[in-house]
Amino acid sequence: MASNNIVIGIAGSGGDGVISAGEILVNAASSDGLFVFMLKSFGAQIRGGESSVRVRMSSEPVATQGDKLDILVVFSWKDYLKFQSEMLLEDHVVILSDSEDSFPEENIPISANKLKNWYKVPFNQLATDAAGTSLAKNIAMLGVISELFNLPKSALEKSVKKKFSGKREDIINKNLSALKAGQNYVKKEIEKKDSVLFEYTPGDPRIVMEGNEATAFGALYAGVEFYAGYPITPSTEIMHWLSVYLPRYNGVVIQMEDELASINAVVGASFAGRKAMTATSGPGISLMSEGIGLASMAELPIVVVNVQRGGPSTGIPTKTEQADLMQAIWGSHGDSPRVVIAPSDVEDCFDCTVLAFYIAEKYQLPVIVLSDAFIGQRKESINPNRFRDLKYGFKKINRRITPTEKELEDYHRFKITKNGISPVTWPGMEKGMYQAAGIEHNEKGFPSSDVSVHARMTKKRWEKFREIKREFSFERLYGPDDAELGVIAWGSTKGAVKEAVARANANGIKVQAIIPQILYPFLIQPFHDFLRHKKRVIFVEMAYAGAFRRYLRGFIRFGDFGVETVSYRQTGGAPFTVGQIYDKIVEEYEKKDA
Amino acid sequence: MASNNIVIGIAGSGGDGVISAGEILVNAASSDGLFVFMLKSFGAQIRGGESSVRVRMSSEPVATQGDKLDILVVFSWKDYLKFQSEMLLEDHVVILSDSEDSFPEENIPISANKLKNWYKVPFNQLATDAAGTSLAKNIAMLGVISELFNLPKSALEKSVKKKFSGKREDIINKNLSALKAGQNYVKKEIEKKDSVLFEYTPGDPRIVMEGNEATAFGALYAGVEFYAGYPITPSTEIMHWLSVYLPRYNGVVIQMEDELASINAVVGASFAGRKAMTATSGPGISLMSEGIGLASMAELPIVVVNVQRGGPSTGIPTKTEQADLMQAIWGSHGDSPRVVIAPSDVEDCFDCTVLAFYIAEKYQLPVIVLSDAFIGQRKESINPNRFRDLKYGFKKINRRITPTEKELEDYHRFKITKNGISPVTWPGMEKGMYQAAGIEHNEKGFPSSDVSVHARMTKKRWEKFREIKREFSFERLYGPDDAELGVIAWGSTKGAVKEAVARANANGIKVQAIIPQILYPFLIQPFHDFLRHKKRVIFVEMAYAGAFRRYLRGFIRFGDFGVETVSYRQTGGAPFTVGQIYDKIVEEYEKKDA
Amino acid sequence: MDEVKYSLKDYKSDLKPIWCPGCGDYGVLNALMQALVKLQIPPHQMAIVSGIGCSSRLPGYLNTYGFNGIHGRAIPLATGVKLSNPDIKVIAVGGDGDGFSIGAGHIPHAARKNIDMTYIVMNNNIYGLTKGQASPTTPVGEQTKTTFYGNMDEPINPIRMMIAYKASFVARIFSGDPKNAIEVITQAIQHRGFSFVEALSPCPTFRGVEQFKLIREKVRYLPEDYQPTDEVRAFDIANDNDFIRLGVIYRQDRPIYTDIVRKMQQVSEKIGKPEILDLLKLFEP
Amino acid sequence: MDEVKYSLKDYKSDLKPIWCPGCGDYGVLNALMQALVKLQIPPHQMAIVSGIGCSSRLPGYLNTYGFNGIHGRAIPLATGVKLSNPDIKVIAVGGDGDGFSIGAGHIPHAARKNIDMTYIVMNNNIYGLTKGQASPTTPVGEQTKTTFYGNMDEPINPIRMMIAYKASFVARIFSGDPKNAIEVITQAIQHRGFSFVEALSPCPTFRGVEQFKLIREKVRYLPEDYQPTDEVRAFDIANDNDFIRLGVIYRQDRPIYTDIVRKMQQVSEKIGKPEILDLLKLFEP
Ligand SMILES: Cc1ncc(C[n+]2csc(CCOP(=O)(O)OP(=O)(O)O)c2C)c(N)n1
Ligand SMILES: Cc1ncc(C[n+]2csc(CCOP(=O)(O)OP(=O)(O)O)c2C)c(N)n1
Ligand code: SF4
Ligand code: SF4
Ligand SMILES: [Mg+2]
Ligand SMILES: [Mg+2]
Repeated sequence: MASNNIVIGIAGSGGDGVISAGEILVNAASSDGLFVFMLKSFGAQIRGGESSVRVRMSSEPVATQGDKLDILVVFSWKDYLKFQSEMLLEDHVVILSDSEDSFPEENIPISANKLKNWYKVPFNQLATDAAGTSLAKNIAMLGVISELFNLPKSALEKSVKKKFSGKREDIINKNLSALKAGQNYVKKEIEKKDSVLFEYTPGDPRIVMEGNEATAFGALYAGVEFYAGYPITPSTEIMHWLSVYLPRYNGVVIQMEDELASINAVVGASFAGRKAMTATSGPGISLMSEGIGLASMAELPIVVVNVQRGGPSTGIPTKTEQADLMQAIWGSHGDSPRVVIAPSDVEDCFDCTVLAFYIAEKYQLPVIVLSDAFIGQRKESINPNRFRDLKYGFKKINRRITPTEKELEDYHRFKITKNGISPVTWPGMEKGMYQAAGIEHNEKGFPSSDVSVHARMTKKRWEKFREIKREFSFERLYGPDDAELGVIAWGSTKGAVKEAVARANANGIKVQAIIPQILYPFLIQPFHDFLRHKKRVIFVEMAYAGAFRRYLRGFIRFGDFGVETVSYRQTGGAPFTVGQIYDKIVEEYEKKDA
Repeated sequence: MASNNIVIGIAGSGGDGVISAGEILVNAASSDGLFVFMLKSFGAQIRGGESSVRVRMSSEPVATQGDKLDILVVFSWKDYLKFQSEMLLEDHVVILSDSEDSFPEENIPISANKLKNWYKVPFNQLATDAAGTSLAKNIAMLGVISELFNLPKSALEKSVKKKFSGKREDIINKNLSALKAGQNYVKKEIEKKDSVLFEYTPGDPRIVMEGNEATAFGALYAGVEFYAGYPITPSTEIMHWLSVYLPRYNGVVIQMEDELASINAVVGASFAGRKAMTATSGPGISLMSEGIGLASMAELPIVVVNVQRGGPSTGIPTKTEQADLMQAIWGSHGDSPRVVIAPSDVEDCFDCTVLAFYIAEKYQLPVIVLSDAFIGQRKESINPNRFRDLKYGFKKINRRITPTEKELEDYHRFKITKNGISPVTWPGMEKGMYQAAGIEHNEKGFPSSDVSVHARMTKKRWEKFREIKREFSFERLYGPDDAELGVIAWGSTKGAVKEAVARANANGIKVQAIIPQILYPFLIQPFHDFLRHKKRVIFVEMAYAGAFRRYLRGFIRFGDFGVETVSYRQTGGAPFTVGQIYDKIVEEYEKKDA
Repeated sequence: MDEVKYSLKDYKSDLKPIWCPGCGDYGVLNALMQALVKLQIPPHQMAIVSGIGCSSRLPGYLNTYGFNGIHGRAIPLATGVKLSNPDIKVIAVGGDGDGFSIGAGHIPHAARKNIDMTYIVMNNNIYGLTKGQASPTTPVGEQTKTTFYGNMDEPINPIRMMIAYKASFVARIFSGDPKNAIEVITQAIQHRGFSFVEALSPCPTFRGVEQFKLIREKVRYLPEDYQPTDEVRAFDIANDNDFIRLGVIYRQDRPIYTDIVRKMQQVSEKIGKPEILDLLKLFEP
Repeated sequence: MDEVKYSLKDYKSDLKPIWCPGCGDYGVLNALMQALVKLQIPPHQMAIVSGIGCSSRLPGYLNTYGFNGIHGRAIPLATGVKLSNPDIKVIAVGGDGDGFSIGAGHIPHAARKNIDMTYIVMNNNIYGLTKGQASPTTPVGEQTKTTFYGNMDEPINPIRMMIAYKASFVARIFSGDPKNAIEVITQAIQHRGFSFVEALSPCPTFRGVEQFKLIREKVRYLPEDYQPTDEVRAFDIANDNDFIRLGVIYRQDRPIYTDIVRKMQQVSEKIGKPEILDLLKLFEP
């Protein structure tokens, strides 16, 4: 079977080099210009536990990891078992397993028809023979599959070299030998069955990024100057990355003692005039709720990234979920305005972070970027040129507005203006001294518990929303406008929704999806437009309680459009498959005449 | 003007004994069986600042503080000015001011027609002459007004005695003399104008409680055994009260270092089998969001009282607001079930706290009691017999269910059951050892990051909601069922809504209000019943962002009932007046044919 | 303690530790279990409470009541348990990050209140579970995932802090010295009051296998004549400049919180303990 | 400091303090303003940062940049300000509750990192703003709104804690001794690094007017020959058994955080500082 779209899964133990193999594969494919998507998955053990990787490569754009594997590589069946539910197999799957694995064959929980293309390969042996160490078995494996399935071969060689660059020459060579040995093994031992054969034409190289890297890079691009944070899975890569690169641009990265300290340091930095941010996840974001409210009240721009994970409480730190939406919007006590933006893929992590700084600085309020583990920790290949001409480009993200000389003569830091935005000073500016405060205050910044002051200042703080709603709209629609069936989703479910919608329309099932980027304030017009032809809408979210559904209904009177709504949701952990969404679309589509 | 319903306001400085006077008045009225409502208000200064009190007394039940004052007592006009917006005056108002106050008459910001009944009384002089100290001027003042307006006189004497009980005999006598002196002053100096005259028949004495006291008392009644907290206005009285009385019943009250510690200590105590609670406000509740999520995950009963105050951030600690609703429901990261209950007056603080323990223990989850400063810190007179026969009476609030001997043989702490409730053990029980955890876990309690375990356990934790929705309903309706205009409100706005609805119906404006007590899970049936005849509904809330409106719309498809909705809201600080709500009702009523 | 009712296997749970090979926490777990065998505390009379971290997984490996709470809050969680049931032996455990970074604000208060619990911090000078960031005890200069240019923060000295907090029992053990560790943990659990044990517990995965050796070289027992009752002397010897001292560095006997609470309850009861509804009298006008 | 450019009125804001008559915080405010006059720090080059409490109102009474933040977080807030602009003089102020109770977790970290700021805690042994509950420095036995049966918690010793934290400047003043207070605050602000000043600042409203007298009786200056450079000696003299010592109890010169950060930035820049978009190279496969 020839294919320009292939999904490869690899499972093994810590020492098997599963993740490295996946990365080399991704790099090779990307340097040949392919579209690549890579997901990692680990057990709870820090070292030596099971790990798996899934790589999808295609000559067409891909939006998901692919529902099922075309190729499965198993270093150890015992480890594979831990991932079985996450690694479903196509019927035509080709399986390669380590011939030295002693796992009893009769216990392999895979149906016979899927086992028909099963090769047992002596990965260890190949590595030891070629490289003198079984450590190279992952490379030998890459040799095997590249030969067997026609994966990018010369690019693979380049990627192996790059992987070991900085190492001794002979190490590089040994690994190259292992690669070769794998390829030769196929040529010699395996009578090529073209059950799966990858076909593609190389193109311009693409770059490879993880979502968290894209977020960190986006922050740097937007001119972040101060980062304070506390490590927490699955967000820490953002801090790791910035701690290397931000100091180069005179920025500061500080690891604080906890998230309370982080958010308050960020607010302090913003008070001092800096573009400031933090990133965290679940428990950390809960701890930050008070500090985020402080930024609302003191009208200081801050960017807070929440890379969502499985909850509640400590939950499942390494897995994904979308259950923090309402908390992002309403999570602090009091009427505390903040903007919430949700990236939907790796590129969008970059875009949303840049946008977050733009909005935070312009409107002087906290902006929450609601990412999740699924996008934060996966790799995607990206066209490097897309960064060259961006709407909220570097030059366009100005710092918050400062007062004129004249305004400084009788400076009112919290001056009530039409759009709620007032010019701001910071320490060091000769005029314009003022007191920032979390306590209610008047336009001057002096504390006040006067009821009418509270009313006026609250209104002022929320007026910004009106302006934001004027400034932004969005158009993230997939499928024909006149479809009567609609899908509304957000964040990382975009990929599966997009592919499912495409598949459905290809199959004559008319459906359209809409995926907002700015979630709060609620930009209603695009939804109203979207609903014009709809009769039935499916809400898709990766969370049990159905907060997204409630949220949408709180703002959109679906009844007025005569639209029936259906909630499709599941708890987090494993992201939706395209098939799940597709089936739901078909199910609801068929109801349309019922 | 004869009246059986009178509103008295008193304003002065710290040393003037304004609050004491109000309390004595309240006690006197209550011991004569009157219905009483008292609100205090202070400036930001801790000592010596301005303070005011407003006492409403009536021989009919009262639900609010009364919109305007029938009687205003001013010890110092300067202080009164600070409260002017909170102390509106009836046109027939009678004003008594200290004749020694040097405030320039022309600066008194009260329209001439209201100043027509203005007496300048030498309060100081009366006190010094009768009691030898100007400290008794507040008592002299009580003498004056009791004589002038026919307030409960012998009860007042009793209350003065009680106030100073424990003091030296001569102090009591001096104060009684001051009271007399005030009364004699009126007889001698004031030609009685019956512009306002209070008329009533004494009845059985009523007791006097503040909302926070009622909450604390409710907790004790429900069998609370452990309280950990951190002081914060306007909730601290709950802790003050319990720290005196809980130890008597072998309970523990501990002041922790912060709210993070408080909530975790409460969770620890619950793990140890105790009925445990904490109380806090705004900033404190934000800090507790992580810990509340832990209780959701570990399925441990806890009660958290949030006495809401003005926000966001530090906001206005001494004033009321209703802007924490969505945070109560969605404030922790992840899908974290908790029940939210809102008391609507002082008695209801008691009832809701008792109910909170009932639900928490039965369903093993956190219950948030969403009170606010307006109910927490006001005094109301209450029929003491109402506590004798209560639905969730003492005996009925069982502790959480424990496993049977048989279940202990292979104990699964988090056993999946039909209603999500599993029997629970605690340290000290010989069998039944288990690990509680904030991390996702299987039925045994062992950590698991398995996607299907997460799905099953999440479902289990939320199944409880289904059962709660089955167990509870509510019927808090005011006005005729067939009214086409409706009002939906919650919490402390009940009083004003209730009186406004009564007034409207009395004036031929048909309107019905509904006030839920359990806010989350959402008990939908009563609303559906309520909406049957409605054409238009007003949402009333004391918060700017309109969270309650969004919340209701998230659950109720008003469109399906053909119901128009209108949001009526204002920022916190001063509670709604009856007049405001009434006017809104009229306004919307008149639109009905538009 | 004549009869040995409980043996090691009674304290061991069905969970197999998932710590890395060579992790110091194995040694601490073993020492703790040995101490429990020595003390013969009935498993159901114990609550082992922790925060989040590799080390905080320890409660799961014991067959007692346990609570794997949230990051940094083991101490208040343990406080709630202890005050609710003074008969339960409460042991809080966790890492250097859990205790001294995010949890730092709780320790002084449990210590000064002398809440009767044992607190064992497995100090590996790193954040293990989150895969290698600097902790408050990471040495200056060290490169970690968050300190690319070398850690710049002066590490804390936990022992000195505890002495300043008036903790009534302050000790240090090394996971590589089981004999001493068992002995000290035993004493810590026996101590009435807040007892703190810093367990040097290497993390070969993120601090390298040398960490074990480096610690081994630097640890010393206390001088033979050392008396752990003088707080100033204790503060002095805890300086860590030349050696890292193992053993009980400071101890003091003073009233424990639960005893004081009990006394307070008795005083309070004497004032009067009416039927709850009779308290309504308090609200009579 | 020849030219006196800024006088008291330049540092005074338009807000009139609303502290109670006799509150110790007046004295601290005055001493601070006098110190600023001595140091002639331009008001716009200063940020006074606080938490919540009566004492935390202080920034509002000064005509500088100020931030009245949230309860317990003055130190991290101040850290953010300082690291963002090392030229700004940052002074954090607050109460004993704000600093030692809810804020306790932040102090060790600002201290060990030696973040260049001055932290003045107005210790009145009570929660003033919330109207009289026990604080971490309330004496044992005291009746407060939350300790009806008398406070049972051993108070902390802030000076000892700070020394254990490696704070590089640790001092104590008394609001009733302005001369010493001005001198010590001046030194604290001049100190490069984290300087801590405990200001004994009575609360007549909730601790009674005697508090002032009791403190007056117990305070003593340090011995004439006292050298504040030996941490063990400092820890010893901070015992508070007989006297409460006023003055600079400990000081040490060590690198400050912002200098280290600057150095790190320089090292980092040397590695390379390409145009931001050129960093895309990092992601090439
Ligand atoms: C509120 C919160 N912040 C951050 C985390 C992420 N986190 C989990 S464990 C840990 C630190 C672990 O270090 P340590 O306490 O020293 O334990 P070790 O793993 O080294 O034994 C962190 C930062 C969390 N779970 N919760
Ligand atoms: C998170 C949070 N918890 C509690 C409070 C309430 N609160 C305000 S000030 C204060 C303590 C004040 O004591 P202290 O810091 O000693 O200052 P003082 O008033 O005595 O000067 C408390 C508990 C708050 N504002 N925020
Ligand atoms: S990462 Fe370190 S601390 Fe964690 S289990 Fe492995 S060796 Fe132990
Ligand atoms: S309450 Fe105490 S600390 Fe607060 S202003 Fe008054 S005297 Fe000062
Ligand atoms: Mg550690
Ligand atoms: Mg104080």
